[in-house]
Parts: sequence; structure tokens; C-alpha cells
Amino acid sequence: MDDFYRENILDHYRHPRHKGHLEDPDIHYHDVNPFCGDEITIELKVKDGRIVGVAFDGSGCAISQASASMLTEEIVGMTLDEIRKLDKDYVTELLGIPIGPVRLKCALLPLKVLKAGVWGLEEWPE
Amino acid sequence: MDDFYRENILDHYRHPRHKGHLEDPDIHYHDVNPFCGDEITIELKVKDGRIVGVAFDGSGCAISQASASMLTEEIVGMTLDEIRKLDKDYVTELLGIPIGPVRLKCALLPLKVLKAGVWGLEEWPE
Amino acid sequence: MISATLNRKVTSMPTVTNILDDFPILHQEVHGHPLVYLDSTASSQKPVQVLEAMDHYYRTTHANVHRGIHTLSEAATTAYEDARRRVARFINAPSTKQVIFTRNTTESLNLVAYSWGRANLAPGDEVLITEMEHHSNIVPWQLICEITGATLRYVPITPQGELDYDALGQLLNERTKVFAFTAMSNVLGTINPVAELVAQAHAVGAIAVVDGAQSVPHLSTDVQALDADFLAFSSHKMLGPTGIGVLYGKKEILQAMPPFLGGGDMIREVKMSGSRWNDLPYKFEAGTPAIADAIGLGAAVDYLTQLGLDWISEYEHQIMTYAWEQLQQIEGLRILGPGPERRGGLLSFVLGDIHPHDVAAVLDMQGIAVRAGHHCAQPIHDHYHISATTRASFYIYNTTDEVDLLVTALNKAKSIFSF
Amino acid sequence: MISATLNRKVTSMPTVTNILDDFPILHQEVHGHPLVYLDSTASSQKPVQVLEAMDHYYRTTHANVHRGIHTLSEAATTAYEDARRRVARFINAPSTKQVIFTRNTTESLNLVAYSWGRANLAPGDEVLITEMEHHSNIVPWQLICEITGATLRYVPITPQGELDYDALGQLLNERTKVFAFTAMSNVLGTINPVAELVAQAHAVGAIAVVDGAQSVPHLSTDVQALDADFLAFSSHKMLGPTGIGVLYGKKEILQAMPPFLGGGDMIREVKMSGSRWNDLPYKFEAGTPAIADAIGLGAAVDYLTQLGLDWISEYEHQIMTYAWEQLQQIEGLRILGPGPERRGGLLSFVLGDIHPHDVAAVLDMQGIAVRAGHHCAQPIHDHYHISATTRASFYIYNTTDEVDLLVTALNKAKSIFSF
Ligand SMILES: Cc1ncc(COP(=O)(O)O)c(C=O)c1O
Ligand SMILES: Cc1ncc(COP(=O)(O)O)c(C=O)c1O
Repeated sequence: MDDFYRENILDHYRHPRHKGHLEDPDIHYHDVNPFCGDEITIELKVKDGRIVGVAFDGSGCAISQASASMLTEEIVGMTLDEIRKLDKDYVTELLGIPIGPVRLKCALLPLKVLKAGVWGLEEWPE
Repeated sequence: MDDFYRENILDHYRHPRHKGHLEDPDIHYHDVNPFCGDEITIELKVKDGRIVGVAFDGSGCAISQASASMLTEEIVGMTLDEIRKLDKDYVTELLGIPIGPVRLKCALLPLKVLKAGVWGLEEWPE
Repeated sequence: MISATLNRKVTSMPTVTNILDDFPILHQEVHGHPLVYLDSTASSQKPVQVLEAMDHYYRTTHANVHRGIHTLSEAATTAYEDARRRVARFINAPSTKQVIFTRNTTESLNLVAYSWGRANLAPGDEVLITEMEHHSNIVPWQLICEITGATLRYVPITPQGELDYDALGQLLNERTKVFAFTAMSNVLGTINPVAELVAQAHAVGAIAVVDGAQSVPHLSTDVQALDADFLAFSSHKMLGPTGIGVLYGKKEILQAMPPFLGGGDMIREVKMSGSRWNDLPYKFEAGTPAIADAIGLGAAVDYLTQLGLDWISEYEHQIMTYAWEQLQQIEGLRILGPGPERRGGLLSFVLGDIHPHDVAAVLDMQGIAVRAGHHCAQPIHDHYHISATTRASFYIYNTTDEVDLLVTALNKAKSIFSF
Repeated sequence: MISATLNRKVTSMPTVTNILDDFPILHQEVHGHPLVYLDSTASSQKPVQVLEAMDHYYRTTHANVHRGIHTLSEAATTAYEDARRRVARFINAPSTKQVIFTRNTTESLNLVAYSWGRANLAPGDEVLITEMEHHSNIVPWQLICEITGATLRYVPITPQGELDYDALGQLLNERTKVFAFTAMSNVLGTINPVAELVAQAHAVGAIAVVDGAQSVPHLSTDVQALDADFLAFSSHKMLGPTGIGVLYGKKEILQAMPPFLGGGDMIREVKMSGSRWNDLPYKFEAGTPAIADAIGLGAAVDYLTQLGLDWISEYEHQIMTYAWEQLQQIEGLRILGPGPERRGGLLSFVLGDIHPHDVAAVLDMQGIAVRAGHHCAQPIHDHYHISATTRASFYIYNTTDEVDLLVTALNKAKSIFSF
């Protein structure tokens, strides 16, 4: 159990980074996980093809919210091309825990919303 | 094998009784077995609530055609009320062989057509 | 760990220990703990009797049904139709012709909505459902209302999670053509008064469609006493296999309905210029059916009948009541829906502001399987302004000892997430 | 009685004796004779590997899929989705998202007709099918043409039982919106040139719907090479269980289609005012799926892949060719359809004026299971002005020795009915 809810996941869940909203975001995208109703909104500021600002909002379980918080810490400074290449493994490595196929959707929802917002990619990252 | 195609079934199949058509029948009814395409037409003359004349036509296997032929031999003289009461067992006894549920439809088609023609009963006899 | 410690009021029953012998899946460990399966509302486990019936069928009897006259095909047809007979008897259907095999409750309800709905609904007509429906009894009606121009209305629920009968009285009117409702809510546990609701529908000339997905596995069902026009349920929730469900319907209504799916078996005659339909129930069973699954359902019905539905509902009621009392004592835990006297064997709850996914994950780490989410009933959750709940549900193989394990595990979840 | 006596041209294969060990149902007597099962076109038998995969699932893993986050539900979801992956690989689908689980070929074709058809057909449009279709690829189009006002046209067949390509050239025109045809006829045995037919459909802007019920079990299938827009097939004809079938579709087309059945799992969001749909393939899988059956199909696909579809079709071809030669020698026996080079492993025939039911019944008395009737393809029979045929069909577990038994039994039927 303590394996699954590692301290760093609980920490991001309790103290989410970049939670809130941007003024005048360049990109704003929202989606839900149809299997459970978790919701994530991501807002971005983009300059010269690079992410220069980020905020997220949402509701859901520790995994989806911690995943969103961790992701926002990583992506500032990335180019949009780099965002396109982020995949499933990137997220599970961030979280650092083994994760089954249903729960995986919770973990991937923030990345899905991010890629849909930036690139219009509506599919679950693979 | 010889049990199933008893001589009397083959005899009715080879030499069907009352095969053909009536002039001016009082009742004329036709139906098919949806499971195999066998067809039976039955024509009747009725007087004072009694069957006084019968003919059948049709195409199908030995069982459906022998069943029709045997049935026509039995029903002349019966009242319409008696027709209503004829059931599955009546037919299987006429044929005198054990018969599975799919093949049973072949055997029952003539009685089904008869009861539909006389009484509007569209269901398989039970 | 698992034993039957209840004082049961009913006589003549198998002990639960004996029942457990029939469910091999329950004898395993999950994350180092004995499995406690509290998710039968989503799908029940299957006794070996059901598995053996299907396996035996495939090993000795299988062939396509209805059209073959060789020995295996005759035997397969007999076994398939015999399963239909058992199911008909189980719900006291007047005739086997009124028992249509589908994939699940969802397909059964879609069949009614598409076939009956397309033939009978028009702009100005109203379809009435309730706020406590499963998506399977909402979305088909949304779709058919869009196609036909009929209007969809919802009976609201009270804060206690019961139907609002005052509102129902007003919503049910001469424009209502169909009233579709669940016999038991899969979230609130609420048992609705089916016979009364059917009578109210009939009083305004509407037909009554009953979603029996949760009631048929747990409560004795008599379609004639209920006077339901349609009843839909799923095998996989009542000890039977996946892939098979049932639609019961009144004969005159079924006969008047146009077919739904077209293909083999449902026709009487196919000409290039058009087709004529087969008799009931085949008119609504297009293509090769789920033969083995129907046979498995027949075996499940036998198993349930042997236990007796009265015993089953009483047994579940006792476990659920015990669980209700124990869970009430956990601080911050709130159970949705009515008190024990008006509900079936399930409890959905929220635990403080811990997300139900996290509750379920922590429980799973302790071997306890519960469901978390919206349980395919978003409107109920919207009603309570929550996005998800955790649900524990009970069936014949559960015990009060397992409830105690649940309580311990919930307290553990609280301690992990307390902050 | 059963042994493999063929000179096979292909290398590296299991002997048929080994294959037979995997099919317990075939080791029985019928009416005192060893069973000879020649009815796989109607439904195939299942190897123990398939039965064990399903049994193992129910005894260790079962729970409802997709929505549960406890261990069993995660494991059941993994197993179910893994079956989808195997099926996708088997037909070389570009993505698992394009593999939709249905009950059978019939439901798959209805899904296309209802969902794609309602959105894309209008009066003036034409739907083109062929005279050699199974009812499952006729009736759905009759129904949807009635609903939408489109016109249904049929490609005629030649006396040899092939499509009339001249007529096809004229019937396929800019009004044609969909061309739906079987890859292999279940009566004539004719193997149609699928890739060419698809290309012809595309040339006039029509989509191509392929009924693969008879081809996928017997011939190697590559949906990308065929460029088919849709492909439908059934598990129970390809060593898998009943109750599960497949619809493959091109992604852009599936994405643009409205949903078919509404309910759980196929939604993204349900509000009382309306709903939004889930992603592929779930948009088209409403309600609890046939989980165990999908897993059984996955095991069947593994079994077929291990044998190799090239070996399978070559093996069947040799038995069928032998049977074709032997049956031709029976006086009064007439085989429908093309010669061995253009057909799959089945032979439909008439024997003098003995009704096919009677032929089949006499064969059954000698332990031989064949099918008799219109095989759910009345238009073909109308075309030949016959009401029924007898059909013997072959699969991986049949042998040429069985063909010899068939010939003997047919001669016996002649002697009983000679008059
Ligand atoms: C060519 C063809 N299409 C469709 C079907 C229908 O298959 P199912 O009954 O599995 O839906 C069959 C099976 O008989 C068939 O042979
Ligand atoms: C009340 C209710 N209706 C309908 C359904 C749908 O059942 P199925 O998924 O078997 O179609 C369920 C199952 O979750 C249910 O609980």
C-alpha cells in the first residue's frame, strides 16, 4: 500500500503545483475520464514554440491530480514538439509506481488533455 | 435408421393421400417453416362445423409431407372444435417415431397450417 | 476468515461455507490478503455448476441451433431452448416465447427503445424515466427521443434517494407513452415499488419498462404479478456468464413490434424484394445466439432457485444492515440513499473528501474489492453534487466477517489520507 | 477411423491426429457410429485451449471491466483488451481501436447498416449487395433502406455460382453509397476477389462492407491489404465460443458514425440534457461486454495462428478437392457453385429429388453431421429454383477418411429413397 501511495504522490496531491488559472492563456483545454468522471483543465502560455507558463485545475483522485501536478513541473521550457513525443511511459516514470490498465487512465488524463490542447490529439497516450 | 424412416412414413411420402387441390375450398391456408423453407398448403371443405373434404399441397422432406398426408387421412369427419384440440403429441403418435426439436417443426408444419387456417392460431402446436 | 456467523431467520438453507465451496475464484489472495469480493453489483462471480454446464456443452453437444437436423444440432437446440424455459419459469413468464435472449440489460433496453420506440413515439409524446437510472436506461431513450422527436422527462429523487412521488404524479400524464424505471438503484440501493409504478403507468395508458438488472438477481420476480410490459436483466449479475441477457415482454406488444436486428433465424422468408419475420421469440434473435452462455444462465437460474430468492434477499439484507450500522460509525463517512429497510444489498458512500478511487485503491491493497466511480449513473451523482462514490455490494457468498474487514480497511484509508 | 492420410504440400505442421486430441467433442459416437462432424460452416467445434482459457478466466479473474480499479477488475480489463489486441493482429488492423466486439457477424452488419446507414443514406442513394449473401447481409440493408428511402440492388450470380462481373460493372455507379458482399459464400463456397471488389467500390466513391463470416476462419486476412472499410466475422465459426463477434472498421469512418446502442461504457459523459460519446472502440460497445467470450476468441486466434492460416486453407482445399471428386461420381448428385480451384472448404449439393432434410437425417443415422436447408441464403436457392440443399463442410479436424464415409452414407440414402 505504501508502495502505491508513495510520499511524493501524496505530497503532490496535498500540495499541487501550478494549480489555478492563467490570465489570458494561449491554450486552454478540458476533458474528463469517461470511465470515472475525473476532470482536468490545462492552460498554457506559449512563446516561440516553447511553453513558458502553465496552470491546471481539476478534480479527481490522488493519481490524476498528482500526475497533473508533476507534469506541470516538467513541461515548462519544453518545445511543443517535445510535448508531442511524451508518452505513457513518461508519465508512469514520473509517478514511479506500477499501475493497472484502468487506473492508468487516471494517470494519463493530464497528458491526454495536454496533448489535445496543444496538438488536437484526442487519443489516449500510448 | 430404418427406425426413423419406417415403411409407413416412406409410403405416405411416396404416395401422399389427398394431395392436390379442392374446387371452391371453404378454407385455404399456406405457410412455410422459417427454419428450412418447407411449404404446406391446406384446403378444406366444411359443413355444419365438420370437415367434409381436404386436400394438401406442398414441398418438403419426407417427414413434413408424410405428416401432412397422415393428417389429411385423420381429420375428415372431425369437428372444428376437435381440430382445435389437436396437439404436438397427436402428430408424433401419428408418425410413430422419436423426433428432435428441429425436425419436430417439419412434423408439425401441417398441423400448424391446419390450425391457422381453421382458427387463426399462428403458433406452433405444443 | 470466511464463515457464516449470522442468525438467520429463514429455515432450510445451505450454509454459506458450502456456498463458498462452489466459487473457486473467491479462494485466492490479493496483495497478500484473502480476497473479499464486494463488487457483485457490477458483476457477480459464478459457481462451478455454471462453469461446468458450459464446459460440458462445448465438450459434448455444441453445434449451431434451430437449423440443423443432425444429432448435435438437435441436442444443442434442446439445451438452448431448455435454458429459455428455466428463465421463463424463474420470472414466471406465461410463455417461453416472451423470453428473448440478448447480450445484456443494455441491449434489452435498446431493443425496446429502438423497436417499440420507433413504431410508437412521435413529437408531442413523452418518455418518462427517473433520475436514478443507470446510463443503460437513459441513453437509449435520449437516442430514440432524438430520432422520433418525443420528449424525455425525469422523475426527480428526494434527498433520501427515493423517487419523488408527488412529482411523479404530475409527470405521468396522458402524453406519457412509456415509463421506464429501475426496480433497484445500483447506486442508492433503493428498491422501487414496481407493481405500483407499473399500475400508475397503465393508468395513463403508458407502457412500463422495468430495468431488472439489480432486482432479478436478488429479489423474487414474478412478471405477471408485477404486470410489467417489459423486464430487462443481465446474466452476469446473477451468477451466470457474461454475454447473455434477457428481455421479457408482453406477447401482444412483442408481436406488434417491428424487428430490431435483421439476419439469420429472425426471418420466416427472405425474398430479394423483402422479408417476413419469424415467430416470437426468434423475431428478435438475429444470427447465431450466445448458445453456451444461455445454457450457463440456465444453470445459474437453477442455482438461485435451489437457494431460494427469499433466502437470498433475507441473507443479503442481514449483511447489508450490519454493514450499514458499522459504516455509520466511521466518522466522515456518508451513505447515500435510504435506510436498510428500503434498500437492497449494497451501500454507496463518500468518505470525507478522499476520492473514491483512492478509497478503492487502499481497500484493494488490503484484498478488498469495491467499486469506485459514477457507477454508470452520472445523473444521481450530479444530483448530490459529487463526482463519484465508493460502493460495497453483497451477494450470497459474502459474510459479516467481511464487513468487519471492510471497516478496518476504511479506517486505514482515513489514516493515509488524513491531512 | 480418423487419421491424416493426405500428402500435404505444406511443411511444418501439426498432424491432424494431434489436432483431434484438442477437440474432445469429436471423440463420441452418434447412433452407434463415430461422429463425423461436417458442419463447421454453421459453427465450428472448440479446442480445449479455448475452453480452458474461459474456464481459467472465470475461476481466477472475473470482474466487470473498464470501471473497476480493484485487482480483479484490472486483470479482467487487461485480459479483455489483450484479446482485442490478438484479434487486431490476426486481421492486421492498424489499431485495436478499430476492433469492436459484437455478438456475431449479424450484429456487426446491423451496426454498420443502422449507424452508418442512418447517417449516410437518403432517397436516391443505392445500396448494392449480391444474390449470394447470407440473410445477415441482406435483411439489415432491407431494413435500413426502408427507413432511409435508399434503394437496394443485387448483383446477380452466374450459373457457375460466381458474381456476374458485367452486371456488377453496371450496378456499381455514382449513386452507390455502399457495396456489401461476402468474401466467401456459405452455400456456393465461392471465394470472391475481395481486394478487387473493394477497389471497384472505392472507384465510384462507395464504401465496401465485407462479410468475413466464412473467410476469416479459413483464409489469411489482412484488412489493410484488402482496404476494406468494414469487415464482420463471428467467433463461433473460427474455433471460438458463441456470443462474440467482431466488427473491424476504418478509423475515420467509425469516428464519424453516430453511436448504435446506448448505455454504460459507450459514453464519455451523461447529462440529463444529453450525452457525449466515448472514444473508439468503446463508443460501440454498450453495456457489460461478453468478457469471457472475448478471451475465448483470443485463445482461438492463437490456436489458428499457431497452425497458420496458409496451412489451414491448403489443408481444407485438399480435403474439399478430394470430396468434390468423390461426390461427382455419385449418380444424380449435383454440386452447386464453382470448381475446387475457386471455392473454400464446403460443398452444397442436391441428391436426385431426395429432400435435403432426408439426406441429412439418413447421414445422421450413420454418425455424419451435415446441414440441410436454405442455410440462411434463400435468394441463392431461389436463383437455382430449389428450396434447400445439403451441405458438407470441412475444417482443420476433418480428414479424407471422413469423406469416404460420407460417400458411403450418401449411397445408402439413395437406396432408401430410390423409388
Ligand atoms: C456468409 C455468412 N454471413 C453471415 C453469417 C451469420 O453469422 P452469425 O450467425 O454468426 O451472425 C454466416 C453464418 O451462417 C455466414 O455464413
Ligand atoms: C440498474 C442497472 N441497469 C442496467 C445495468 C447495465 O447492465 P449491463 O451492463 O449488463 O447491460 C446495470 C449494471 O451495471 C445496472 O446496475
